[in-house]
Amino acid sequence: MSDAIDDDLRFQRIIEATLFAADKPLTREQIAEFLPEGTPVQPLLDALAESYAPRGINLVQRGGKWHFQTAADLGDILRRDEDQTRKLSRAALETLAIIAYHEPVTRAQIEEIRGVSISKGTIDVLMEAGWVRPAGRREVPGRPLLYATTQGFLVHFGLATRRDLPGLAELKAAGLLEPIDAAMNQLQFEKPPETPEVDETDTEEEMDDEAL
Amino acid sequence: MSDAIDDDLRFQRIIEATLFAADKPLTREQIAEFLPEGTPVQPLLDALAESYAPRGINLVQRGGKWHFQTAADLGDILRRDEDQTRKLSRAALETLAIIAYHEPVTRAQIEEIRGVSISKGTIDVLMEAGWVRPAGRREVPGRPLLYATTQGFLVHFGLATRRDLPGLAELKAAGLLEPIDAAMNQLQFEKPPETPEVDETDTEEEMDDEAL
Amino acid sequence: MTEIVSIDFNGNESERLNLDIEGWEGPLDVLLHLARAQKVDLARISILELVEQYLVFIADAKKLRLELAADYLVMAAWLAYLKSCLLLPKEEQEEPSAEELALRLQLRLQRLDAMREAGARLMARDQIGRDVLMRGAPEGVRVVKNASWDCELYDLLKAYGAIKGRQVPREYAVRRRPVFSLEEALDRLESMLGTALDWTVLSSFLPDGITDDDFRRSSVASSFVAALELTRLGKTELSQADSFAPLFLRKRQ
Repeated sequence: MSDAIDDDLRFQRIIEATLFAADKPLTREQIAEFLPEGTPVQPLLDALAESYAPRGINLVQRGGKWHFQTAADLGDILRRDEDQTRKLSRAALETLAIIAYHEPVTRAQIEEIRGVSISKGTIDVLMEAGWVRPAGRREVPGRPLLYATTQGFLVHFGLATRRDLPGLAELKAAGLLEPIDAAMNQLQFEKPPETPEVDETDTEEEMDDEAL
Repeated sequence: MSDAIDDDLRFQRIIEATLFAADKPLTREQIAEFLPEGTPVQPLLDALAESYAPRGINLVQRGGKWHFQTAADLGDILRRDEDQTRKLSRAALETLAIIAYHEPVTRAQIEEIRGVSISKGTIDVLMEAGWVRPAGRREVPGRPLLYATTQGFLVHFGLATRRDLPGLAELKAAGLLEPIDAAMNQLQFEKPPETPEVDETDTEEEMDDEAL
Repeated sequence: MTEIVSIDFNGNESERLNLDIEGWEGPLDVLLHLARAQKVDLARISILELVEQYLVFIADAKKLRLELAADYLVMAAWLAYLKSCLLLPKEEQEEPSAEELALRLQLRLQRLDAMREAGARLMARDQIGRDVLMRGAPEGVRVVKNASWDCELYDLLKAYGAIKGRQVPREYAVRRRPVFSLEEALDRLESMLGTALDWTVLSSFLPDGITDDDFRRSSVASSFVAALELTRLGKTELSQADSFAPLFLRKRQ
């Protein structure tokens, strides 16, 4: 008798681990594949569902498939943010890197280093993320705005100071300097630098790759 | 009294739901944001971890962050694909071990221990895996970049803190983590150290196992 | 070169070691392997025996006409030196003593061994994705506002590396450094040799009134090469009493 209870516990453990790690709901048959042949799965699932019922995680069955989900009554507390793990667009990432390494820089300087023009939206995204700030103006004709990184940037990237950024030689040693060929291939997907200062018209391509 | 118990259960439900739904490990502070202000989170986490310990899913702490994972003893049953984890080259594995046990270290120190120079890709591979990060610079001539392990490293290898590195205490006690010059000086303390080799091998921040 | 080399260390068939030269990670790796073959605690290995084994390894590899990387040969030379020092009576040894050098080598081997062991133990742990699995399909929760961008330092560095890597090669204007060309040196030497009859020190052929250090270095180098060239052509003779002694030059008699 106590052996049977031991077995039940062991099988329940396997079932909960399986469902936890699965990337989609599983049918009873799929679950059975992780258990010794002939194990009656249904009673185990029922018992497991019952034991999880009062908890913050529930085991539920929908359309013949089983999965774990957070308890429905906690939904409000756990309200999730749809665009929570947005990736930075390549344009934004490169712009951020250039600002970090060359700050303070003007937009024209960034474009010169990148070799591609950047849209206004790109810097806006970085400012919104709290990583880049305007840092005065350069005293040359036109008095262009300068950009620099923020304290939040250092915190996010775990840097004590900007001087902690690896230098070119170190990037090279770490294998991070891409050879020109590979990089050129990528570059072909981007627009060639157009006549500068046409803010309004160069936005589409840069803007749409920041969404997931 | 029974109110307090109710509260504890309610908070535990929230914590388990939060950690369950989270797509990466969370710090105590991040968890606290889902609870009423001033709720003592640590005892709740400890109780929850204890209640999950015998189950197929465990609540664990790695480098100050918490997450759920499947129980290690079920690994054989749950393992699906033959070789999901990339195999590290011997050079990369040794480099990782040296960084983990000596951190923070410079590239030169790694090469000194291994007796060969590190090829370009080695540290890159470890950084890409998310196990190694640049960790400031050593304030000696040339200001070489330092490398250290990440929280992701602790997660991957199931270490609560760096102190849990296998054999760390014995290696330390045996002096095997000390630079050779220091060890030589100790071994020959009957002979006064004539050329006082100034080894700037700092050990201050090596046990820094706080989360990033 | 994937050839497997079979080397017999102890003249004993059962102790045969198969060595694949390409598989080694440098001389220290070979030494550690040999040291472990002594089957004692690394703290008690016989360095003399180890040196002997390494030298045999190198000699055999050479016999098999394998190309050995320079660092293997450098290590061999150093070990041969260490061996001769170890065999000397203690009072004749120079500082640092042979014992000290041997001890250093031993400590290095212990450290490498410790890290190799540590790496193995690390890999033996329950690893995420292999032994332990994370949640397969997390719903995701709202965590912290500033974590809304998924961007690591690594991404940033890689981006900068990519920018730098693809930059179109620019035209470089190299600042001309003060140089005394080989042609000038040849001309100067040849013309001056006509007047100098006997051995003359090479430095006296240098251009007059040099103030710039770079230019002096360049002049010395060019004049030296010019002297070699003229000697090769049979126009001059060179003489030097000792290493680093002044170099003398004269017209071939």
